[in-house]
Amino acid sequence: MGLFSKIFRTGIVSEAIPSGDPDIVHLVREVDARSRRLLGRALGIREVDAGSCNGCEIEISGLMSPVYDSERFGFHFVASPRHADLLLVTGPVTRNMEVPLRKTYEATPAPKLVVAVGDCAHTCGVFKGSYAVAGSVDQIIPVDVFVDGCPPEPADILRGILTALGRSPRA
Amino acid sequence: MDSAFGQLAVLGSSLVLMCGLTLLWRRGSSAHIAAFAAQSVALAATAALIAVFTGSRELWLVAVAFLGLKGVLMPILLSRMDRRLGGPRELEPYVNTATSLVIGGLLVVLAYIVTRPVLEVSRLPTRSGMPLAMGLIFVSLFVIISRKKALTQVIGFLALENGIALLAMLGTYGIPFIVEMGVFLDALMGFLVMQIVIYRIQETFESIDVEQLNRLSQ
Amino acid sequence: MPSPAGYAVAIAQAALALLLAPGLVGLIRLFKARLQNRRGAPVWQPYLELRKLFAKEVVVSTNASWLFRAAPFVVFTSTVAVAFLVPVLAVPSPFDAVGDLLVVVYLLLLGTFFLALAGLDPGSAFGGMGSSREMTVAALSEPTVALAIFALALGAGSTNLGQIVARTMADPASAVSPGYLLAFGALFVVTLAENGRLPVDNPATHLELTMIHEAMILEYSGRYLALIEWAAWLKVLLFFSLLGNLFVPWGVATALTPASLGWAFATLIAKLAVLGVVLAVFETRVAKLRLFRVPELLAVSFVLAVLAITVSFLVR
Amino acid sequence: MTSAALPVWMVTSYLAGALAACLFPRGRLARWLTATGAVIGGASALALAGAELMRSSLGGGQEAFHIVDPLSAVFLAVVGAIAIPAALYGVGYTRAWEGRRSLRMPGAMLNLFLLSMSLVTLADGIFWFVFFWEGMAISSYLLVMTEADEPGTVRAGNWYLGMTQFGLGFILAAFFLLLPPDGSGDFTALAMHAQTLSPGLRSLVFILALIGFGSKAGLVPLHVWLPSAHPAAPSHVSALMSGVMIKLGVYGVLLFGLRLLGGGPAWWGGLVLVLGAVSALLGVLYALMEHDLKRLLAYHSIENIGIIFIGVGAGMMFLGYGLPALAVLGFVGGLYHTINHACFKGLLFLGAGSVLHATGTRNMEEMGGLIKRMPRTSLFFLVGAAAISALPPLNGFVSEWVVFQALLGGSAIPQREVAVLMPIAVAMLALASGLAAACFVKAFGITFLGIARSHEAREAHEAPVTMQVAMGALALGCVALGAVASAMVPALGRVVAGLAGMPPAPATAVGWSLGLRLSAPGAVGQISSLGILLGLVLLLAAIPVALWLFRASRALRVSDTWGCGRIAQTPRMQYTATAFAEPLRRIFAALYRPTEDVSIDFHPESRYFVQSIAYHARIVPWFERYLYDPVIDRVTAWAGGVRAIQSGSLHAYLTYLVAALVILLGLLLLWGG
Repeated sequence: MGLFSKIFRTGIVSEAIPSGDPDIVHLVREVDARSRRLLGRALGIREVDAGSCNGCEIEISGLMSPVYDSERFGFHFVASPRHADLLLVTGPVTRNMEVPLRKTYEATPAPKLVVAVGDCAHTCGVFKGSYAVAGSVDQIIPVDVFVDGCPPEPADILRGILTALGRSPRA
Repeated sequence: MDSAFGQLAVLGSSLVLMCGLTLLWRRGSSAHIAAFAAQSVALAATAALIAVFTGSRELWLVAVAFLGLKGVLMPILLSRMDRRLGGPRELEPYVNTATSLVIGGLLVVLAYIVTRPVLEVSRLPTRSGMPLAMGLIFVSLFVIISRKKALTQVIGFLALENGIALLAMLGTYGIPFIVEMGVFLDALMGFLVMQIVIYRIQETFESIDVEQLNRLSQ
Repeated sequence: MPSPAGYAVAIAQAALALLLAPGLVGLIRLFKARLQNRRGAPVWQPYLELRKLFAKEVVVSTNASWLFRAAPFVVFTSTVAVAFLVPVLAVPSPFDAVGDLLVVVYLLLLGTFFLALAGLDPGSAFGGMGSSREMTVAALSEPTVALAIFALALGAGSTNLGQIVARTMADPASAVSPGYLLAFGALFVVTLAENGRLPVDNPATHLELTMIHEAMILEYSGRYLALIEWAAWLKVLLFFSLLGNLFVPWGVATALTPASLGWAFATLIAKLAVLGVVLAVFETRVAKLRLFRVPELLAVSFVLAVLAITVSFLVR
Repeated sequence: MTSAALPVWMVTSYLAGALAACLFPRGRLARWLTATGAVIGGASALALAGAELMRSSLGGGQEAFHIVDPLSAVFLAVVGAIAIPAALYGVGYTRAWEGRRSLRMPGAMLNLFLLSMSLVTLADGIFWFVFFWEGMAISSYLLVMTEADEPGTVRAGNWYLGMTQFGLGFILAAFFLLLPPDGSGDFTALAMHAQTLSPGLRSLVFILALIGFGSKAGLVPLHVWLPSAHPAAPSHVSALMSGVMIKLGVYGVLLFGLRLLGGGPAWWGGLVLVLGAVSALLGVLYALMEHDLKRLLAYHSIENIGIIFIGVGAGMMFLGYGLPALAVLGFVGGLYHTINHACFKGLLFLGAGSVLHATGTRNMEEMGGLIKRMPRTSLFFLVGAAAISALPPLNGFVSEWVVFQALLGGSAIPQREVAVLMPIAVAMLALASGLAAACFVKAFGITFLGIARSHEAREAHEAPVTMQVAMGALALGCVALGAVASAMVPALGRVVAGLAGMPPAPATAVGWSLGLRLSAPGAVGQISSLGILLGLVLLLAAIPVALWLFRASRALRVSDTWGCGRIAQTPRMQYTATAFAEPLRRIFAALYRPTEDVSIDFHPESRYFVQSIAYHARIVPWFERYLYDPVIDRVTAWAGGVRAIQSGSLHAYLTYLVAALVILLGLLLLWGG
């Protein structure tokens, strides 16, 4: 019973998403209206770690926490790209992850979006030029939105996804 | 009126029995102690129920005694013992959990068959609970046989006592208070003796896994 | 006795069940979100998901055969067929004579059977794992279901759902009889197991190795996935209706008047909401069991069913 | 042609088929001639049984042959109905033998096997019954030994012969005890005489008969021959053995229990019920561990025989308690399941035969992906798998439903401590059918779905047309037998009625419309299998229409199986049959007592690199090891002792002969005088 009394004492802790720094989120491609309408309120997210240091993953796991609560926007993380509408890719794409990333993209049914999270995904970050790195995410699969930061905050990642969907953070 | 009484008595008895079956299901000592406490409370409630319908003042006393002694005091003693003994929380029983649960279910059916002759002559509205009380006695015996940990066996022993008390209440509308107290004190004595024995076992073997006693024969 | 109105109501209640099912799941998710101190998605979120899935492309494995494509239809069909048999709003339904409680159970098994086959079809390791586990759980929960049916049929003298409901309404005391309560407990555990809820399976898991139901459908996408998900949600609603209407039948319409149907609808929503809260609270409280502890849980439900039989059948 | 000519047709065509096989042992003509004999024979048997069933159910008409009573007609119909597709299937199946094996023995024996099975059901006296029973045993033994060059066949044949003779001993003993003083072996005379026997003796007769026929039916613990003998036979013979021959064990129990002894105390039924429930559960549990497709099916025969005996046992119990209405329900459930099992098990064995034909192996771990290579066979096998898993609306479900209903009626039994058996049987039956579904997901999924696991499976070919037609007919039968439940149940009710004083009008009242309504006291249920079938078909058709109406997307793309982005998918990444059954193997470890050994070959340079891993998992064959092996050891030891008298000298043998003669004469003098 202690559990439930604590739940009731705590109450809802989800916070509104602040508008934040506009330089962090880069929209690469405009998403068409039909996809926006379909995916805007019901989005399955598949997270792909293409070789990141796991810093971004720690922030991404914050999305599901009560504070950021991505579910209120209709997002949920799914277990298979077949169920996904959006790939959340992190890290510079290493040579070993190049084919798996392509395969994941291929396995995802259309219409689909790609959001690349973190500086590494955009520019390969400190791993740039390494023999083990195949390139940034957009060199492997088409990217819709980049979210910069090392690592980006959960709120920024949420803003990135919302931007990809053409939605404002206020919702 | 009688039928509602009967139904409620059966309901109480099944709750008492289900707490007994929980001993077969759960593994942790604390869960066993909690199950025993819940069982005692259900037993007290059943006693109170019979007291209400029969207007027996003595049974009220019994109910209060059950609640206080078995529902509160005993669990506290048991928890203290558990803390003092420490050791592994879980032990694999002789018979695996799923099988023992199925055996428990069959024991209840057996109890029904055993009590069948009594049921046929009894006209008490509470008679339908008697097979369940008998079932609890069987199940408690099974707990004592099949579990390795001494503490669980003690709890099984106490549940057995609960079963006897329940059977007596349902069958005769309550044993006289004095008798019940005698039985209870008996059980308490047994408990204390077992407690001492268990501490001894632990000191000697550094474990309360009763399987260790096998070493005595070697 | 079956009148055109009777058929209309029977078909309408099946359609209603189909339409309400996503809402029920949305409600459970919302309750669970709130219990996690989250705001959570709106109740209608599952409808949006369905709309999305129906509009999406389907990706099928190169190894998959026609069975993979047929399975979602079979699963959906068998579940919807059950919706025609389960008393959601009104009894007796003209379809009551078509199938009884045993038919309900085995129709659901039909869906499970095909879904498990579909899990094996693309040749993925996850699918096989899910199928194996799903069939294990389904097989082990079967005896409990059969005994619970036995207990219910004893009271009503029939396995037909309409009869059971009618009988309980005629004799309200039987609903609180220990036999019914124990059978309710047994069926509640089976509901958890059959619908892949905690502590048997976690509907929100992302880890393939812990999955049961989800692992079988990892290969599905688009409209096929939509059909399977919808069928799974409908199954939750049907189990809830069974729990609600068989054991607490008040509110179920026995006459086809608008007033009684309206009242039946209101009580149905209330029952579903209550059971949804119970499920959410329960799922918040318990942790998922290891796969090999699941038989123990099912053994508990089996013992409950045995007790239900003992109490209601033997002690009379 | 009058129906009186049918028995003649039946016998003649079977014999002609056998003769043809002897005369033309090779070539296409031989295969067709043998099959034609069997098909015509089967058709005549079916027609004969049908005529009798019509007569008995419609009443009136004249009794064409008093030798056929309704009960034997049911079993005769089963023999005939499965004989036709099995013989047809044989045409295609035996083509592979061309040039390797002569068709003489198998062709002749197939016809003789069918003939003796048909005539067993028609026999009306001890002599002919035992004669044909033995004919059936010998011909089927020879059929099992057809592929004696395959490993394990001889051993299987020995087991089979041993068990069947063991059973025959008990059957003979049972008949012997029933024999009236005048020595008339007529069944009617036997039945009359049985009424005069003491209850103890009657029970002894029943127990003897139960052991004898139970060993033929494959009741646990007398089932051990079945899983080895059925798979060893050619597949169309397996279908006949599993689908038909073991049912004659059921016939035998019914013959003794109802016709000859006229019912008995309730504990007979209780015994049958318990044996049935145990067989049902153990059969399916052992089937789950089996990865040889035909052995798996053979274990399922044990399961289904168990279900049949649950129905029969419940019926006998109700009869013992004077509840004829419920008793009819139990027997009807048992008989209905007998027919259904013949249909779907025949189908499944034929399907397994096609797989064997196409891949040359029975090991499921080497199959996979056959649904693409053999689309029709796999569809038919799927129908059979769904039917045996008791999935509505197919026939297996309907008969299990009737058995369930009979058991639910158990509350009417006045003696509550006995009535407890009923819910326990319900639970065991439910568990068995759930596990059967799991097992057939394994059997179908591993064999036909996924990616081919071996070269043979990749190169598999669809079965010849004759084989497909045979399987298709049985698959249709599975659907049809389920759909016509509302006609089958009352018809079977009338078959049972009249036996052992059960009410002539079956108490299972019936709505002829769509539904089937059972209303025995204590058990009332109503279903309409036709309604379920139609409903499912309609709904199934409605979904694509609805999808089209609501403009659901129709885009479809073919891509790799999702495997977490791994580079290549190989067949070895799939779940295997062993892996599929692993959870259940662990859960029922107390029964299986599994042993596993894993041996890993490491790379010589480093233990971090593995060259190969061998994994063996075995289960303890409980009955063989603890029940049969000790007995066999004892017998072998004893036989070794007896060898001492084998001196090899002719004089010694003559001495034995003379000694035996003297002793016999002495005995005669002692008693005769």
